[in-house]
Amino acid sequence: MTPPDDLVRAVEAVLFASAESLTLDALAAHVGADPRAALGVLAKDYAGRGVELVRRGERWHFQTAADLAPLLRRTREETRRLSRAAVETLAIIAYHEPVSRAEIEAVRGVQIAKGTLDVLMEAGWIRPAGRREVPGRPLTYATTPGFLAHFGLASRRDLPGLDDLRAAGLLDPVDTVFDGATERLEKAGDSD
Amino acid sequence: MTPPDDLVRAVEAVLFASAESLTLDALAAHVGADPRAALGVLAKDYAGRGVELVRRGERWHFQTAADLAPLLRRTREETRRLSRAAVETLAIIAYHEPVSRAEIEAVRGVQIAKGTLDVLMEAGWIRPAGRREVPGRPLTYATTPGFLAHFGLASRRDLPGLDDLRAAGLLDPVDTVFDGATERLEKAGDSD
Amino acid sequence: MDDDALTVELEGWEGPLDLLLALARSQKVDLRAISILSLVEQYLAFIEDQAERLELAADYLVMAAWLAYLKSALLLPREPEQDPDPDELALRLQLRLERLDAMREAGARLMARDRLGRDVFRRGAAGEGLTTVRRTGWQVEIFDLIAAYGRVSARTRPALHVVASREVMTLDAALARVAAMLATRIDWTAIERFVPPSSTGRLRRSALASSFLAALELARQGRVELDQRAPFAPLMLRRPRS
Repeated sequence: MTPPDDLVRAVEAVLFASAESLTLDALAAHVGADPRAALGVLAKDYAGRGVELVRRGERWHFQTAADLAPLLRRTREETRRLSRAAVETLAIIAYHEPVSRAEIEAVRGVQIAKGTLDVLMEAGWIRPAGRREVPGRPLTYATTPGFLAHFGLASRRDLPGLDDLRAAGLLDPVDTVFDGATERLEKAGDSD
Repeated sequence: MTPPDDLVRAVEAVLFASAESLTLDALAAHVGADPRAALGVLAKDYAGRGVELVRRGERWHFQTAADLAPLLRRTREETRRLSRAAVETLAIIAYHEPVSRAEIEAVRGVQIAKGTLDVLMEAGWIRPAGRREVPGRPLTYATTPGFLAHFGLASRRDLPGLDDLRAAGLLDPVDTVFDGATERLEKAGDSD
Repeated sequence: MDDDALTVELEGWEGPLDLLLALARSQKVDLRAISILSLVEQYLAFIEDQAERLELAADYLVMAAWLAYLKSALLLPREPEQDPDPDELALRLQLRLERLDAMREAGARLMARDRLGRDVFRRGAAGEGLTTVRRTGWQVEIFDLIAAYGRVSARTRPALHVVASREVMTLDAALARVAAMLATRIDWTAIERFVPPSSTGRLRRSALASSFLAALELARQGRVELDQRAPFAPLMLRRPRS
């Protein structure tokens, strides 16, 4: 690595010392200058090393290179497995956000069990994202910066297959026609 | 900058991710090889950067460069308006110093809340100015050079006197209707 | 069709849609090319099979009823105006299965990513950390200070309330006096004559004003006649002639 200039060193030290991912604003507040150019230099300096500079949403942090996972995982406990319901719910929120509980249930075809959203919220991956201005004003959910950081996404646009799913119409507003199957039966005579 | 070899990357990542500094043995156990040569490379790579490889006794770890420590501590200035009570208290101290708490209360006609003098002291505008040699030996307060600096005063004598205040209309009681007789009486009483 | 899928009990599925998706997948074709009719038949067969062994959850039964309806609609000769169109409904069911399948796969792909804390790691040591020291800059201007002192001074300066003692003749007194005097006067008399002769200065002006008001009041009651020939001419009073 070439010896960096003062600003690069400063940004490097602040990012290294921080327990959290940092926004550009937070970085600027610490180093007293626009950190963007320095971040570019650092990203290049650390590319291919055992530690890398990554951007997650609007935040930056250092983390170990992914290919070294086997080496490091040895000392770590496997993170607790999420239930299938939680994984699906998280995926639905990530790909559809902001999305209401009823909409999640419409995709999965079952009610959300009590703890499912709690688990995802406790993990810091989802958050309430305001109410939808429709009858009942349902609360909606969206993902957090912590979600991007945990799953190594630079932004929601990096969600795997997002564009394909959207092109296939699989992310369109959820059609709740099957939700009330009985309702449907009763209404079978009525027009849509 | 040359991309480091696998062993250097491994040692780098293990040291970065470890919660504590690591001995050569511990490093070797993680990376499956003698880490000494890799440590030498890393020490050189990181020399002069914002983060440095440090050896303490037999243990190695990364830490931020010592000269950057001040950057890690950020001072945030918040501007707030001084409360009315605090401004009045400060004004009384400025006009009457040195003055005890009881005297301030006598002039204001109201008790001083606990935090008021603390706020003024924290702002660096007043200081304890000795005890008065009367029963109870009350502490007195006076203004500081910081007070003069903040208000752009060369000395306390630059504070406008009562006559100036009156001329500026600042002594007019807000709620009193003057009648000619009262006004005359006041003027008679005030003239020196 | 996978025979195992048929023998697994319902608890294995999270609702009828999950079961339908499992059955659809067991056809081992692209979900888009799936035969909805055969899928419906599988589901109904499965539910019948289960019904002998355990109590079916309501939502499975509701779905079964709905699928039975769909099946008959798909098989029966088409009425031109049939609403809802059974093909449309079949298509929606298919889309719904695709959606759930897509989300299930997306979830699996998310979980398989290099995850922070499992595959990639942040700095392990608590490290130096970043600290923020908060300092309050108090905002106050010299004017605020001076105005505050003016306010305090004005507020706490001994307040003097002086009521100048002033002799007045009240309206009541004037009424009594004017009325009494009228009783003894027959001719026109100027109003000044009704004022007590001893009053001077401010008291006299007060007495005159009160007497004037008394005269107006007595006139209203018909107890006096007033006469004035010109503006500012003497105001004359006399007892009414009855």
